[in-house]
Amino acid sequence: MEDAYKKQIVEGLVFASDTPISEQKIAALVEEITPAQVRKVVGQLNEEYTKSKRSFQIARVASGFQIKTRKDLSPWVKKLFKGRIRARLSQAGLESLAIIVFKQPIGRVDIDAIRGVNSGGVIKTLLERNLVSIAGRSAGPGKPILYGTTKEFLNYLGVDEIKDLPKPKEIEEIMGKLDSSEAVADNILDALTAGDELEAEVEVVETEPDNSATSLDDHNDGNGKTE
Amino acid sequence: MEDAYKKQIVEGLVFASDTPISEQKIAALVEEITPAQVRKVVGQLNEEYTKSKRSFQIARVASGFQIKTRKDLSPWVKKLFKGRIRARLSQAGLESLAIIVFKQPIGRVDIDAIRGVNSGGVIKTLLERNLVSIAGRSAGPGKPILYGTTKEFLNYLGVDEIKDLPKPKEIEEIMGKLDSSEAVADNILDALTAGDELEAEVEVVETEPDNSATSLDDHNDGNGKTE
Amino acid sequence: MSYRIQLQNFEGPLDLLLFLIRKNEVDIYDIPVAKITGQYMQYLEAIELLDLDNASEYILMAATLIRIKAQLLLPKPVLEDDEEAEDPRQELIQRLLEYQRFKEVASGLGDLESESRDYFKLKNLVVEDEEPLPEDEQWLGKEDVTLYDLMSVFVDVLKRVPPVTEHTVESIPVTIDDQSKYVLDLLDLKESVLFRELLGQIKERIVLIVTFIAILELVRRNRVAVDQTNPFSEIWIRKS
Repeated sequence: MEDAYKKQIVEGLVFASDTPISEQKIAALVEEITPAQVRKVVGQLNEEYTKSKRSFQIARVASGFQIKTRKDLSPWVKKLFKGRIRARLSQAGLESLAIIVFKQPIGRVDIDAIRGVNSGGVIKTLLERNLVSIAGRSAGPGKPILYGTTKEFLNYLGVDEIKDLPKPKEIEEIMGKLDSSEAVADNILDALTAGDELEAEVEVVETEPDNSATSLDDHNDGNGKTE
Repeated sequence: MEDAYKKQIVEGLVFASDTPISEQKIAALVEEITPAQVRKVVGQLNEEYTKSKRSFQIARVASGFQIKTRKDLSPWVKKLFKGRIRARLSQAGLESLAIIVFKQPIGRVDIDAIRGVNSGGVIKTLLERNLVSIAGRSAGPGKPILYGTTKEFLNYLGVDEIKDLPKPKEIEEIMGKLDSSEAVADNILDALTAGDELEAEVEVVETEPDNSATSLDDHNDGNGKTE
Repeated sequence: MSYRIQLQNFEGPLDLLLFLIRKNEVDIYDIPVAKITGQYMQYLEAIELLDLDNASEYILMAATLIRIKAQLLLPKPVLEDDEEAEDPRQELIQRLLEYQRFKEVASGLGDLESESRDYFKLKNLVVEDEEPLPEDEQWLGKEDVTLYDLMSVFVDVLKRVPPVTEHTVESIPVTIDDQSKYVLDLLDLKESVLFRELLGQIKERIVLIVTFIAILELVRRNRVAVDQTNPFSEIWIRKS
């Protein structure tokens, strides 16, 4: 393998990796390259970037190499992200948010009841990050505050109006297995075989419960954390 | 602002953006740059990348620019993502996407009608992979949820706009094709004895239930978020 | 020679029909329904429908084919002048053509998918910043949380909700005989009782109902009589 090509592979791997990538990892992937060579090649690449005034460098962080945009460009990049919702949501945040999105308008007591834990702190964060807002007050005793999604967050989700959001029942329909019931198949079959003098003979043995019914559990595991 | 610096800003923004970024967006962020200049600069950058044998290019997808690694490096990157590369879409997934992209916004019932089968599970997979999304509600009875394709769909296929996709042919064109069709070479074909006789016998040996044949996609795994 | 037939190779009844039409090299606008139906049935018999997710759709199509076949066998209705009878196959043909159109698009999309799988996005990037954001305050990327993600979290949370609607149901042993005796015992003490007062003493709904039935039963057996002077006025119950 030519040195020039090695350099391209190293660069390509650093670019495409979804996490910082170490020289050991690269060497393990590409037999002809040693960790030392990786370090050397990265040095060469950075020199080339500087010379050709590229807007980035390969930086070394604890776990490996990573692409970093140049510091002097950060005002522009910041502008790019401006107006975006600032949030890396915790599992608790995500849960409360999901409840508010699909059950809005909803009060804190009901969110707590659904989650089984106090959600006060999480709701505060969601309010701060402009994901949810106060949507009114309940008519019930104490007139508790009700929460709903902000226009910005709906927009982020790609939904025009609250009424376009799927209702809990529709969510279950979408997320669940939507098999047309076996019973329907049987009925059609009965009607078919009974009324037919032509020649159709469709034989169907008793239908068994559908084994493919992937339960909702299969998706999205590893949640279950509460605050 | 110097042209050289403009180039660096454009490059930096294309690098930093996590989704394809359009020339309009860049022009909106950087006053001194026009959309036409962005396109010109991107062309220059790609030339420089080619000349200096960079491992990537700026590609135009989903109405914007995005960094992509060179095709010839894919064996190495695939090695990096081994076991984490998302499964390809199933035939059912592709069919449903074909219908949704050209009939959007469209409800599940209409997709089912065209395909002749229930598409609930497939739609769920497409939603999960963010290739389609909820695009509103029909005004019709029951106000069913309607689906449309996402930007990620264009991104996934590496296409700039919907008009760059293969279009549904006119009925006449399909007819021509069907008439001149060479019979599909399939061993299924051979299974029927010379198809002319009505009483053709089908010989079947060991039709064991083959659950594995249903594509992974439909009963989706919800794992590897990589591409 | 033996072959294995898998209907899993077909995406559904329309797909199977298109295959049969192509295989027989027949004109899609002039489908020989008897022949195609026969072959379609053979396929259905040959495979185990039970293994299929779409069994009902395959059967439904069989019914449709048989209906069309029957319609074709019936004498054509006599129509006015140049009015033409609609071909019973028409609707099916349109469906097949429509499906075929999208099947072709799907195959084109599949090609694009194959092609795009050799290109990788830049993912391993940090934006160097003078004052970096704290770890938990990064920008929410456009693909970080989708509506689908929220739906799936929502479903998960709902599944964890503890069942709050716990009712303890106690069976209340009460029979018509018991209540008949109760009414009669009361009437032994007093000559007549107000219907309102009689029922007013009873707390449980089921006992109320049973007592009412008991009174009706006693009236039927002529053991008690019911008096009411005016409509909506008090009802008295007495021994007859």
